[in-house]
Amino acid sequence: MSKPLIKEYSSPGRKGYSLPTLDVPDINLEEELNPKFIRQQLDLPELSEVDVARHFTSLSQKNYGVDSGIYPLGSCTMKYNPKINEDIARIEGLSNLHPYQEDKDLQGSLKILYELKNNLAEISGMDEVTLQPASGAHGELTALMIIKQYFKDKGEERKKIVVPDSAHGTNPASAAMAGFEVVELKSNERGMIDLDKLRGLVDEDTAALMLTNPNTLGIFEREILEVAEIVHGVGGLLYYDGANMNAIMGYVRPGDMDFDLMHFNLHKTFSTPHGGGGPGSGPVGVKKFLTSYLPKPVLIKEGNFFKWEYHRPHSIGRVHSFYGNYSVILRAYAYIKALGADGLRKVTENAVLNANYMKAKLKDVYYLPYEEDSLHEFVLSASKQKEKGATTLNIAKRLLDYGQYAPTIYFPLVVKEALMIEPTETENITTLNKFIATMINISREIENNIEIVKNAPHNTTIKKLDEVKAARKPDLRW
Amino acid sequence: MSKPLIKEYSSPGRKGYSLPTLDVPDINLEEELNPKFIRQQLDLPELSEVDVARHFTSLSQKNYGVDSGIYPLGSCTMKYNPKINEDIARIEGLSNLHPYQEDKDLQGSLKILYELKNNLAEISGMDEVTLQPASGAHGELTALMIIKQYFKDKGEERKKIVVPDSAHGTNPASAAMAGFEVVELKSNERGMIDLDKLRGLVDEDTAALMLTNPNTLGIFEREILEVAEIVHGVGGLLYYDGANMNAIMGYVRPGDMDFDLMHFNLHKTFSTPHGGGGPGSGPVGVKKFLTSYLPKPVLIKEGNFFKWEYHRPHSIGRVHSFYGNYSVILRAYAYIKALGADGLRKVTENAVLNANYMKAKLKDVYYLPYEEDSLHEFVLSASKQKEKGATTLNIAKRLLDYGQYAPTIYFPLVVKEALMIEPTETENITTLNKFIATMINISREIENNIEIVKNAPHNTTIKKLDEVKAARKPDLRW
Amino acid sequence: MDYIANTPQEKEEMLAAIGVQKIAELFSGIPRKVKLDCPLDIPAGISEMELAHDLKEIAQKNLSLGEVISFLGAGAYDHYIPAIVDHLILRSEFYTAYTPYQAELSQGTLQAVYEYQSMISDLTAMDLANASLLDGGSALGEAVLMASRISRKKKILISQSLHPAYREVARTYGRQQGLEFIQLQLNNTVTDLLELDKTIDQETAAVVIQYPNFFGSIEDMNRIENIISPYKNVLLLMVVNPLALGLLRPPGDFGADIVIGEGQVLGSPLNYGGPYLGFMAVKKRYLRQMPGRVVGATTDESGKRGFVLTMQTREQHIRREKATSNICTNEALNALSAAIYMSIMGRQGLREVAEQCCKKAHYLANRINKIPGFKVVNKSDYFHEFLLETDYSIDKVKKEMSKRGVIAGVDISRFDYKKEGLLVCVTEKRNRGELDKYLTVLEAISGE
Amino acid sequence: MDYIANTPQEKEEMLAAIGVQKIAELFSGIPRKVKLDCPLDIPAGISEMELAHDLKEIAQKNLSLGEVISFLGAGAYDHYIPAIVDHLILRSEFYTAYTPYQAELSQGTLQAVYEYQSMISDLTAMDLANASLLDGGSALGEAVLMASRISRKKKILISQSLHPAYREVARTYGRQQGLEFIQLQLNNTVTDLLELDKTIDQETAAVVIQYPNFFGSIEDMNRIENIISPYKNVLLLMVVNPLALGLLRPPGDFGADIVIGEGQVLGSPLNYGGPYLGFMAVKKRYLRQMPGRVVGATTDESGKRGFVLTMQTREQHIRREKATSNICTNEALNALSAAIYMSIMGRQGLREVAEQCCKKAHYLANRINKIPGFKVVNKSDYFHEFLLETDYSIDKVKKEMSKRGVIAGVDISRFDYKKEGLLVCVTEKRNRGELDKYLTVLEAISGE
Repeated sequence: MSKPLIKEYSSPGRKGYSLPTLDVPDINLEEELNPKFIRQQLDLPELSEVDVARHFTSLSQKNYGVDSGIYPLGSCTMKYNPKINEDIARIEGLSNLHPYQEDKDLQGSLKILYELKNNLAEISGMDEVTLQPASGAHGELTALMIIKQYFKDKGEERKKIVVPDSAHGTNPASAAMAGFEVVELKSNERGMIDLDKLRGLVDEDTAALMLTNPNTLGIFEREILEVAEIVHGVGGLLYYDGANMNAIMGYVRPGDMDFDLMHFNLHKTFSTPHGGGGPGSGPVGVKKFLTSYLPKPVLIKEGNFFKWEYHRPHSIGRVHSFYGNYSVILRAYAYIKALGADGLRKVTENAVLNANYMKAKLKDVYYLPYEEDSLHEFVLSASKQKEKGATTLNIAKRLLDYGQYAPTIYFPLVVKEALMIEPTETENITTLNKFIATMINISREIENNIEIVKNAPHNTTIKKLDEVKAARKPDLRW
Repeated sequence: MSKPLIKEYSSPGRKGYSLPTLDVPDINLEEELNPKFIRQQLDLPELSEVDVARHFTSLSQKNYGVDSGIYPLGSCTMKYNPKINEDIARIEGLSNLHPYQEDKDLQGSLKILYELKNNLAEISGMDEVTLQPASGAHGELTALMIIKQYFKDKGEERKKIVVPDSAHGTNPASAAMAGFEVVELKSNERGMIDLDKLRGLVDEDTAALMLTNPNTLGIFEREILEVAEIVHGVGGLLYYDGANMNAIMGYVRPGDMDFDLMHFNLHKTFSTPHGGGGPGSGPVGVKKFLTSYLPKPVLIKEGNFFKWEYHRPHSIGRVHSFYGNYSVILRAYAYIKALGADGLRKVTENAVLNANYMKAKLKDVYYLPYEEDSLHEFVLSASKQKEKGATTLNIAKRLLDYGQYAPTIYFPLVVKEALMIEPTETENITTLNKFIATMINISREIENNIEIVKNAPHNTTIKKLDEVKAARKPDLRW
Repeated sequence: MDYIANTPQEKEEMLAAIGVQKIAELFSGIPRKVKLDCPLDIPAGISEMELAHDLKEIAQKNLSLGEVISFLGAGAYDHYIPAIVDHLILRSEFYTAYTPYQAELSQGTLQAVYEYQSMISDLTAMDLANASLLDGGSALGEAVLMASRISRKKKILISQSLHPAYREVARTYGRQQGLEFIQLQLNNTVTDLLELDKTIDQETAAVVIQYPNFFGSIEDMNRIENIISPYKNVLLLMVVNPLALGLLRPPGDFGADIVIGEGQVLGSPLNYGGPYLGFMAVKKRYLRQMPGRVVGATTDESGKRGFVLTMQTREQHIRREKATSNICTNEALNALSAAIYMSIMGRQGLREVAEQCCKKAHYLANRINKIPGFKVVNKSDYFHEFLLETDYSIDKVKKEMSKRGVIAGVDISRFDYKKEGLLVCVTEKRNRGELDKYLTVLEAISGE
Repeated sequence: MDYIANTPQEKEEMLAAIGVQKIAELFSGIPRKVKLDCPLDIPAGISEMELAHDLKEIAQKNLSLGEVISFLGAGAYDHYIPAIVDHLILRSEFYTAYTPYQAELSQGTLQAVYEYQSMISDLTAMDLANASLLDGGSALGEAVLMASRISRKKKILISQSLHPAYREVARTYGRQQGLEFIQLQLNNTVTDLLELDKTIDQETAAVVIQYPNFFGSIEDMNRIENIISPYKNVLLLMVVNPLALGLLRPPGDFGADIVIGEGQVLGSPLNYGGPYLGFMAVKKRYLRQMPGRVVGATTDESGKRGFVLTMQTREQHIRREKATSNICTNEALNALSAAIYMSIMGRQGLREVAEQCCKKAHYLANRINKIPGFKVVNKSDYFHEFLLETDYSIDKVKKEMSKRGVIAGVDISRFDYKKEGLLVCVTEKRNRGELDKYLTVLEAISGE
C-alpha cells in the first residue's frame, strides 16, 4: 500500500496549532486593509499534532542516513555527524540571533565566524576566506565571479574556463553561470591531467583551470606544480574544488600547491549533516591578491572588536541575503575545535586508510581502471559484471537490499560503469568488511543468479521506480 | 538474522568518549588508595560514537510508540505526548538542579510543584497531595502505608484490604507489600460491585476497599456512595486507584465520591511519556484527616516562600530518596497549564466519545460481556472467536501484522478472552475506523483463513517468541 | 576528541592488507615539494565537555532575542516555531541523509519534499514549485537568470521597494550574464507605478515586485498586472513572504510567472541569517527552464506510488555547462521544516498567524501615529511591518529602547535609501504589554 | 490548547453511530449527586508559545547548576552526559512506548534492557540484574524485603555510613513487614566493624553496607566479608555507586548477595532528584525472589534471537498479592540512558571518568588539609567525596563561597548525624581553576 500523503489525513476543522488569544483590540481586516488584498481560499491540510508527528516519523523511517549505516557516496564525504554539534547549533545565545542585530551585541558569534575563517585559511593555505556561499556550488560560482572581476579590473575579458573531463558537474555549470565558456580537458590514461594537452588548451583567453586534487578518481595530481606553472604562465588562475579536502588535511594545502582560490564544503569535510540535500556551506578562500573581490560584507577585526565591513568597492557584491549558512558554520567550528590540528590530520589519515583498505579488498573482483595510488576514495568499474549482463545501477540497487547505501555511480564520466567509493574515516574495519563482503557477494550473485541482481531491489519498502514515467509525465504536486 | 548485541560491535581499544585532559597533578591511585580496592578487570564494550548511534537508532526502529500509531492498551491511557513538554523538561533552569540545593535558590521549581499539587487536589477533590511516589504502584503502596499508619495511630490493627476481582494486579500486590491481607470481592453479573457481597465481606478488621471508578471494565460504579457508606460504616477507608482518571476529569471527582485517598498516574492521565516502561509518577491525594501521614518532606508555602517541611512526626517516612520523579511532574504541569479546566474536561469527553464509538462499532463482531454504559474504555471478549479456534492472544498478534498495537489482553481477569480497549482522546475518527476495520477483518479471517491468525505475527521483524523457553532457561544477560 | 573508528591494532591489520608498512606511505603520491612540513596552526583538540562549556561561554557574549523584545524584521522574521518541528527534523534518518540519489532508501526525504512542493504551490497558487533554493536573495538571482532565459531578453525592472540585499544578490548573479537592471523609484513606500508604466517596454524581460514589500506595504498587484499584461513575453516575477499569504491574495491570482521568496518564516529559526529557505514556484510551462531539484511522483514495479528526483536533464550533473543552474546542495532540511510547519499550522493556523501579525502591527502603528514627533510613513496598506519616521534622532530612539530591553526596529540608514527611519516589524510573538512598552518609550521621548 | 483530534463534525458523526444526541449522555451513568456542577478551579489553557515563554520565566527563579560551580553530591552527582544519550532517548519509538507487553513490536526496548541488565551485571560482577527499580532509596526498600524473604528473618543491620535518605526509605518499606533495623555506628567515616562483629548474629537477615559510603569513604569490604561469612544465611547487601565501579573492585568480588544502587550517574541528568534509576543485581539463586521486571533472550519460530519480559510469575499482574513486589512501571528510559552511557563510555571511559573524579577530589582534599582551620574528616580511603570540618562557621563558609558563585557542598546538618560539616563532592566536570577557587576562598577565611 502506498504511504498516504499528509494531505490525505486532513479533516476540515482539525487543528494542531495553538496561538495566544489576540490581546490587542480586534479589527476587521477586510476594513483595515483593502478587501481586494484579502485571500479567500487557502488549501493547506488540517491536522492534529499527533497526525503530523506520526506522518513525518513514519516518513523518516523510510529514509537512510549516516546513522543507519555506511554511506559510501564517493565525492560526498558522508562521515558521521557528531550529536554535540546539533546541541551547540541550538544554544539559545548562539542561534536566536537576528541578522540585523548590531555587531556590538554579537561579539560571540562574530568571534566564531572570524576564527573559523582563519582556521579554514590555515587548513587550506589561503589568505582570506568568505563564509557567505551557502553550498559548494554556490562557492564555485562565487569564486568564478571573483575570477571574472579580477580580470575585468585588469582590463582583460578572458572567456575560457578549463575543466577536466573528470570534474564534478557543478564545475562547468558554475563556470557557465558566471558567464564563461567551458573548455573540457581530457584526462590522460592514468586518470590525470595531461600536461601537453593542457599546454595546448590554455592561452591568453583562459581565465582559469578548475581542479580538484586528489581528483575525482581519488588520485593525487603529482604534477600539480607543473600544472600551476602552465596556467599561471598564460596569466590564468588555478581554482581548487574543495570537495576532496578530506584527503589532504594536515598533509598538503591548496595554497601551497599554488592554487589561487578555492571553495570548501563544510558539510563534507567538516562533518555538518547534509539534511537530505542541504543546508550546506561553501566558503571561498583566496590568495591575498584576490581579497578585495570577496563578496561583501567582510568580517574584520579592529582591536578586539569584530565587525562587518560593507565598504568594499571591488567586491563582486552579495551572493546571499545575509552572511551565509550560519548554523552550519557553527557546527563546522565546533568540529574543528574538538579535533584540533592533530585530529584533522588523523581524519585524513584514516579516511585514506579506509579507502585504500577497501580498494585492496575489492580490486580483484571489480575492475580497477586506474592503478595509480589513491587517497580518500577510489573508482571501480563494473565492466566485468556488465559483460555478464548486470549494470552498475543493478549493483547499486542490489546493495540496498543488503541494507547498505550505494556508492556514487556513473561518475566520474571518464570511467564506464563507474562505482565511486568513499568510506570516510568514521567507518571502522567491521563496517568496511561487511560492505566488502556484500560487494563480493553481489559479484558472485551475478555469476550464479544474475536475475536477483538485475531485478533488485527486493527488500526495500518500495521497488524499482519508473523514472522514465516520472520525467515524461511530471507529477510534481498533489 | 538476529540483530547483534551492542557488545558484538566492540573492539579492544575503540573509543567513543572524550574527557578533558586531567588538569590536576596526576597521582598513582594504586598508591593513593589501598591497592586492594582497585579494580583489575572491567568488561564493558568498547565502541565509537557512530557505533552507539547506529545500534540504538536501529533498536528504536524495532519499537512501536504512540508516535508510530494507535496504542489502545486498556487501563494504560496511551495518549499522545506533546513535544513541547519534552522541551520544557529540558530547560536548563528547570532541569539542571541538584536535590540538595537550598529552597531559596529553587523558588521557581517549588512553585511549579506546589501549583501542580493544588491542581491535582482540585481535579480529584482531595485536600492534599504528595508528589513523592515515582509510579502508580508506588503511589498505591504509599497510600496503603498511610492507611496502616492511620489505623495504628487510632490504636487499631486492621488487617484486611478488600480488592475487587476486576482490580489491577498492583492493588493486591501493594496491599500485601504494606503488610495487609487481601480479600477479594467478586463483581456482580453487571461487572460492578455487589453491595450485598461487600456488606458481607467488610468488618472492623477491614482497613480499606480499593476501587477504581470507572472500574477496569470502563463502567462507572453508580452505587459508589452506597459503597462508601458500607465501607465507612465499618470504619474502613475508601481508596481510589487513579488509573482511570482520564474518564472523569471535570465530570466527577473521587473526593466527591467519598473516597478518602487515591493515587494519580501522571504518565497516563497527564500525558507524560511512558518511556518504554517508565519513568512514571504516582502522586497520592488524601482527605484532610490523613494529611499528617503523607511522606516527608512536605512542600509548604509560607507567605510567598515555598519550602520543604521535614518535621512531620506522623509521616509514614520517605518512599523516595528525594522528591519524586520531578521531570515527569514538570511535563504534567505543562500539560495541565496548556489545557486548563476546559481542556481537561474536553479530554475526558473525547476519550469517552472515542471509546464508545469504537465499542458501538465492534460489539456486534466481538462479544460484549457487560452491556453497561462504559466511559473511556471497554472490554470485549473473543469468546466467539475462541470457539472457532483463535484465541485473544492470536488476535493481538494478528493486529501487530497490520502495524497496530494490541489492546490489553486477558485482563480484567473476570472476562474470559478479554480485550480491553482504550483509544484515548488523541486518536481521531480515521485512526479509530482503521483499527475497527482491522478488528473486523481479523474476525473474518478467523472464519475464512484461521491459520493466518493462529500463526500471527507474520509481518513483524521477529516472529512469535518462545516465552516458555525464556522462563525455563532464563538467559538474562550476555 | 575525534570521531575516528579504527583502533591502532585494526590500523595495522588494514595496512597489512593494503601491503604497506606505515600510513605515511599512503601519501607518497604527494610530492615532497608541496607537502606540509609542520602541523597546522590550529589549537589542540578538546573534549566534548569542554566544547559544550566553551561554546556556552561564547554565547554569553551575544545578546539573544530571548533576552530582549525585538521588533526586527526586514527579511528575517521571529515567528513562533511549534516544538514539533525541531523534534521531527532531528530524526537522524532525515538530517544525516544525503541528497536522495538512491530513491528506494530515500522515500522519506523524497515524499516530504513532494509535499513541500505541493504546499508551496497551493500557498502561492502557482502550478508547481521546486525542491528549494539557497535563500531568498539567491533565489531571486536564479529567477532573473531564468526570466532572461525564457524571454531571451536582458532588461530587468526591479522596484526599489524590493529588499536591498535581494537587489544586490540579483545584480551579482545577473551581471555575469549581462543583465541590465533598472530600478523603479518609490512612491511613498510602494513602487511608483507611473514610472513602471513609463519604463516597461517590449525589451523588458521581467518586472520584479516584492509583496508585501520591503517596507511592509502591500503593492497593488492588480494594477501592476494590468500594466504588464499588454506586453507580450514580459514576465512578472514576484518576491513574496509566504507567511503573509495566509492572509493576502496569492501571486497566482495576479498572473505571476515566477514566484520566489524566503521561506525562513515557515519554521526555520533566525540563526543569524542562515540557513534559510529559498523557494521558487512557477507556471507549468516554465518547468524545463526552472533551476533546482524537483521531486516527482511515479510508481514502482508493483504499481505502488513512490517518489524520485526527476527532470534532471535540467541539472548540472547531467547537463554540465548547459544546466539551468549550478545548484546541487539546496536547503532540503529547511524545506522539511517548512513542510512540517505548514502541516501543523494548516489552513486555519496560517491564516490566524498572519492575521495576528497584521492586527498587532496595525495596533502599534495606529497608536504611534498619535504620538507627536513620530509618524508611520506607509500610506498604503501594510502587512506586519512599517517604516517609522521621527523628528527625534533615530539613535536616541534606539538607545532609549535598548535601555528598556527593546530593539526598536531595523535602522534603514544601513541600506541604500538615503532615508532615515526604523523599519518596525510585529509578529505574533509580541504581546500587548510589549507593544505598549514600545509606545510608552516613544511617548516619553515625545514628552521630554 | 488541547491535543484532541476530532472535529465538531466528526464528533456528531460518532455520536450518531453510538446512538446518542449529546456527549453529556455518555456520562449519564454518573449519579447526579456526585457529578461536578461547576468547572474545575484551574486557570484557562494557554497556547504552546505562552507555555514555553512562561516556563522559561519561572526557570529564571531557579539558580541552575549551569550558573554556579557546584560541589554537591550526596547521592545525586553532576557528571558530564555525552550529547548522544539525549539524542537517542528522544527517539520517539523509545520514549513514547509502553512497557513492552507485545514483544514483537517492542524489540528495541527489550533488547536495550537486556543489554542494560548485562552491563549492570558486568559492572557489579554479579550474576544477573533486573530491568530497573524506581530509585536508589526504594531499591534498598525492595532489597531488604527480598533479603528478609530469602533468609526468612527480620533483623537488618544497616550501617550509619549509608545515605540517611536510603535508611529512611528502607525503614518505611521494612516496617510494614515488621522488619527490625539495627544501625551500626560510625568509626570516623566508615562502619564500626567491631560493632558489626559484636552485633551480627544468626538472627540477622542482612547486613547493608554502602560502597563508597555516604561520606565517600571506601568501606573495607574484605573485612566485612570476613565478618559476615561465618554466619549462614546472612545476606550481604551492598549499595554501590556504579560509576565508582569503574575504579573500585566490584561487589561480586566480596560475595555480595544483593547489590542495589542509584544509576543516575550513568547518564541521567540531575533533574532535582528524579527520575533516577534504581538498579538491582543479585546472585543467580535469588532470581525467583527478585522484585522488578526482567528481560530474557529467547528465540522466535525461525530460530532468530529475540527478547521478552520473562519470569513474570514473580510479578503483580500474575501473582497479585503473592508477587515479589508491586512494581509495574519502572525506570525503563533511565535504564536505556544507562545502557547508552555505558556503551559510549565503555571500558576505558568508565575507568577514566572514575579516576578523574577520584584524583580531583584527592587534589582538593589534600590541599584543604594544609589550610589552618579546615580538615578533611575521612581517615580512610575515599572516592570522590569527603567530609569537610572547620573551626569556622559552616554558614560563613557557605556564604563566602556563594558570593563567588560556588556551592560549597552539602551541609550535613540536614541529616541525622548530629555533626557539622560539608560533604564535598568533586566530579570530572570540575576543573583545576574551580578547585583552586575553592581553596582560595578557604584560605581567605583562614587568613582573616
